[in-house]
Amino acid sequence: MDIKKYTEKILSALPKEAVKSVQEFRGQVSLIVESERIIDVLKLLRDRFGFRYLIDLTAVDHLPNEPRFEVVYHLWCHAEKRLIRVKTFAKGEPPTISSVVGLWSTANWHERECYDMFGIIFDGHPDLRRILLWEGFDGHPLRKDYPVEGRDEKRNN
Amino acid sequence: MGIEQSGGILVTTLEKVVNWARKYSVWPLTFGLACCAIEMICTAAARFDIARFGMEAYRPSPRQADMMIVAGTVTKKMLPAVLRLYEQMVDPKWVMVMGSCATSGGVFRSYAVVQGIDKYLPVDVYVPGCPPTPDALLYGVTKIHEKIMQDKWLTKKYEHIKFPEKVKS
Amino acid sequence: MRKEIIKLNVGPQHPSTHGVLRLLVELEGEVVVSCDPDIGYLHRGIEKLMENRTYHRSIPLTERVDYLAGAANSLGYILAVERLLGIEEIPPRARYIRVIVAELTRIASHLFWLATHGHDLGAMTPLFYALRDREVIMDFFEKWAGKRLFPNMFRVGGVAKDFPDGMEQEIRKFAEELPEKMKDYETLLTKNPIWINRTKGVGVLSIDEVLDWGLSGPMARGSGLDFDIRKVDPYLGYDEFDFVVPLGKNGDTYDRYLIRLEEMRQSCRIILQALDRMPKGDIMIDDYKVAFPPKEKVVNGEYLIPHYLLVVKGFKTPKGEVFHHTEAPKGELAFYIVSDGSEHPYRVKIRTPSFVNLQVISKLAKGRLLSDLIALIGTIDIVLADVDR
Amino acid sequence: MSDTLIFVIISLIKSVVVVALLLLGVAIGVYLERRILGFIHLRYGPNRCGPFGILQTIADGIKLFFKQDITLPVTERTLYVVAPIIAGVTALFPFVAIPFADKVLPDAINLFGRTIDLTQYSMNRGVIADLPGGILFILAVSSLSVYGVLLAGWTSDNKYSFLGGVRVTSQMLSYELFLGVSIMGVLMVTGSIRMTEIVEAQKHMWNIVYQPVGFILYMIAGFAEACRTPFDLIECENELGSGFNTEYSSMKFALFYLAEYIHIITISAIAVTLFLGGWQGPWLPSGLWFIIKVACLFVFFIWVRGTYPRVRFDQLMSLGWKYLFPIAMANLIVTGVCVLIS
Repeated sequence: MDIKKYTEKILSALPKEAVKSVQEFRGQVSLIVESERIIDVLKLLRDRFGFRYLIDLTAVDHLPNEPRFEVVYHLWCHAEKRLIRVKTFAKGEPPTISSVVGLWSTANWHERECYDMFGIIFDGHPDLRRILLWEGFDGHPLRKDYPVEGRDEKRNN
Repeated sequence: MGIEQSGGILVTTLEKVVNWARKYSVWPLTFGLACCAIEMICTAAARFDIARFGMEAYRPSPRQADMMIVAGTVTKKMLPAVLRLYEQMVDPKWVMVMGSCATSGGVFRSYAVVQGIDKYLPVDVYVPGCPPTPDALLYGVTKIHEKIMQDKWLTKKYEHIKFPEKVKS
Repeated sequence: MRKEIIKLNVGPQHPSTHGVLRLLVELEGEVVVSCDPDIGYLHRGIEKLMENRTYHRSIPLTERVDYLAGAANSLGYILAVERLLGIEEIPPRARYIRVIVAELTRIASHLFWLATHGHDLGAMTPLFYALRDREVIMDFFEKWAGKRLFPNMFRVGGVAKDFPDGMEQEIRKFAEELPEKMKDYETLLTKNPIWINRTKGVGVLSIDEVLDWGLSGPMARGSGLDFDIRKVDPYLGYDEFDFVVPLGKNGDTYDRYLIRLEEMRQSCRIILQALDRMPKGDIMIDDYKVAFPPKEKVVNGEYLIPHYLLVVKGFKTPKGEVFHHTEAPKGELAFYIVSDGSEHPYRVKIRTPSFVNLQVISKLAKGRLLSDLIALIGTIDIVLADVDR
Repeated sequence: MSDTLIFVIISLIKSVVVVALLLLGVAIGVYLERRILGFIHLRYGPNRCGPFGILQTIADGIKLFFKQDITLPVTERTLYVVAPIIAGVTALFPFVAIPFADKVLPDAINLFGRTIDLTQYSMNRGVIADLPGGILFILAVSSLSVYGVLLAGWTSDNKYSFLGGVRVTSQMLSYELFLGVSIMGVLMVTGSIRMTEIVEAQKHMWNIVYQPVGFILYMIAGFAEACRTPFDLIECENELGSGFNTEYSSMKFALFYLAEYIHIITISAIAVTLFLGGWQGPWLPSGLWFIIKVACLFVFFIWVRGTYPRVRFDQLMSLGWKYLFPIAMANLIVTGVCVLIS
């Protein structure tokens, strides 16, 4: 089954209003999903289509645009050997989105990293604190408005 | 006015003997930070064999170590631990900086990396490279040996330091 | 009797945390009640640095992510960039060189894992034997690239340099001899009753747990999950090679140990096959908008200007986003690159295997002894730069 | 001048000689260990310091002597300082009763016109004190050394040291017992607990022939008693950092280091005395035979260190109590039956 047909099959099963659009680039499909429905979509993909392996969870900062933070999930289906990318936006200030730790335990550290690096709040995360940087670090370094060399360069060095 | 006894043959001989002993018994701290630690382990392994210099006794406890090889990137999160380890070591102690990250931050000029550990620690020998080869590390070891042999810890004179004649109240 | 819990701080400087991992362990006697890893002591901000560099200038940074398998990391990155650019085909010789180097890196990484894992459990000698064999690979890299750990020779569209004369024979000799030399480890460890006691039944994972925790690499295959990206999503033409993906049954430390040993043998097979099929010829595509022209031709203005532009400005990529995963020695290594059409990547996410695999330790260590915790750190096969990036 | 004073002087001289030999033995032993481990690991080992690196241990010793000696502000300061001394001194005790040579002095000497019979108290023999209950004395004092380690672990105010101390206590307690049982067979065969008599009883045949199981059991227990690989759980650097001696530096650490190696020599010496015929041997002088045999066992300790991984703590305990102790008891019963029948 080629990628287009497979995507259509998935789309037909997903709730219509949940999926905003579908992108395809270099043979990889991205589903852009409403942030309120992200848990439903991921659960459906996991339970019905066998995307049981959450490869990666990350975020992208589109600074001038609004909503600013895009959260990206990469899922892998072991049975079909297929990759799918699900994207959504974290809205609000601070940006908030529901946590998927209930679906995959592996999301725990991924979400903590996203919180650490972007300041995205994952609603329902059991233990949301900084993971790579220390408590008390000023700012979220992977945001586009954070300088590479750090804000407190003079003070810290 | 300081220690100004020039010391006889006894003192200088003792100094030489102790320096000789220290030279051949530099026990490094088991302490690796990043990529350079791998090359440090390779130096300890069969081919380069740092044991020839009596240095295979890597001590896990800083109390018993003589030399700290800062092998790898020091991040700002790790810096307090590094400093603490240095303070826990007992005198006499030496610090060898291995690799460009620890020397100057190297390629990682970012918000998380300390741009050179020499801002915080008194460094004896720098070994450049990213990572330095084991040969380079061994060369650094011989430089440490030279430094130890020239260490006038017993006969050092402090005449050049001028103390005030009278401290005014 | 009053029970008291000891809070033990393992690391960040500890001989067996493989670097600067810190584990906050709560002990009841010798039994681990809870184990909370504290990572980030080697967080160097590589992802942020890459956003401000051209695509080519990021290659050395990616090699320093997993410093035990540097070439495997830059390979993953290069493949992701090539996918972003839409380069489908590179010259076959370059492809085989990439395969050989990737597999040599896998062997080197596994040998180092064997060395440290054995040393963690108190066996000193495997450390020296394994590093002896690893030195041969380091020699190959030094001869080829001038650098031992990080060859830094993969470029977009090929490799920067061909193997020097005679090196193919040397690699063949090494790949033929390594399975023989590995018998030393078998006699020292595989059948050693103490080793079996220390590793069997320690850190058992079922397939469901593997999927739940998102594990990959030998951690997943140890539990019997048939997941090797070289097989399920082939890249670099791995589907043309004949090799077996070893799978475990019990999902414990001993199975993972056997799997990594077997993977080294399989890597030797792949290397031999690649050497057999390797043709002579180009090692770089001739699209000088993205690929470096050959060094000896750069004196000529026709090649000098694209070379200059590539070095100084880099190349532009189409707008879009790609995700490419490869089978690194420690598991699934994935690069997710978002491009806004400029010379710099807009966002690079490195999905490193150690980061994901490490978080299962708090689950595995619970209720085990302190000594088992050390064995678990070894069996997960982490590299702290890989965890923290 | 009474005979007693002469005896005291002779004993003192012997003690000084034994201690000097032991310290020399430790120096050579450490050097040997590093070289032999190097040989096992396909590398050189120390070879820069003096010819073939022979002066390596001396350099280490001088360096440790001239290193800063810190005393941490711990709660039990006295015990913290005393612990290494206990460890270092008690390690020497068992050698009081171990016969290291046949006759080192004539039967009688003529001093100030008086003939003194040196066969009294075995003064002419190569043993500091030929105690009637020699082996019991050795068993008693060798278990004292655990106090040094235990106190060090407890008073260091360091959790790693503490865990090391806890481990050493339980390890010693369980293996002390079974060490005692494993040598009981020898005592049955010999019919004596005086060390010199045990050695002399092996004139024609070594005890290892009658007690092979006992010897193996004794060696396993010995490895545990000396805290060597595969039972070096108290200071295994991969788990506990440096173990009980984490907070000790300079000479305090050197004393622990010394005690560890004297322990190995003691364990080897007891094994030689009980099972391998002590100083008995043809052609060469008896003292030399003793040293050769001890050295061989010492090398065996190093060889095992280069070969085996480390056992886990619970496995160590279950190995001792569930397997080795019953075997030792069975060995004891079988020996008893054999002795009764013959």
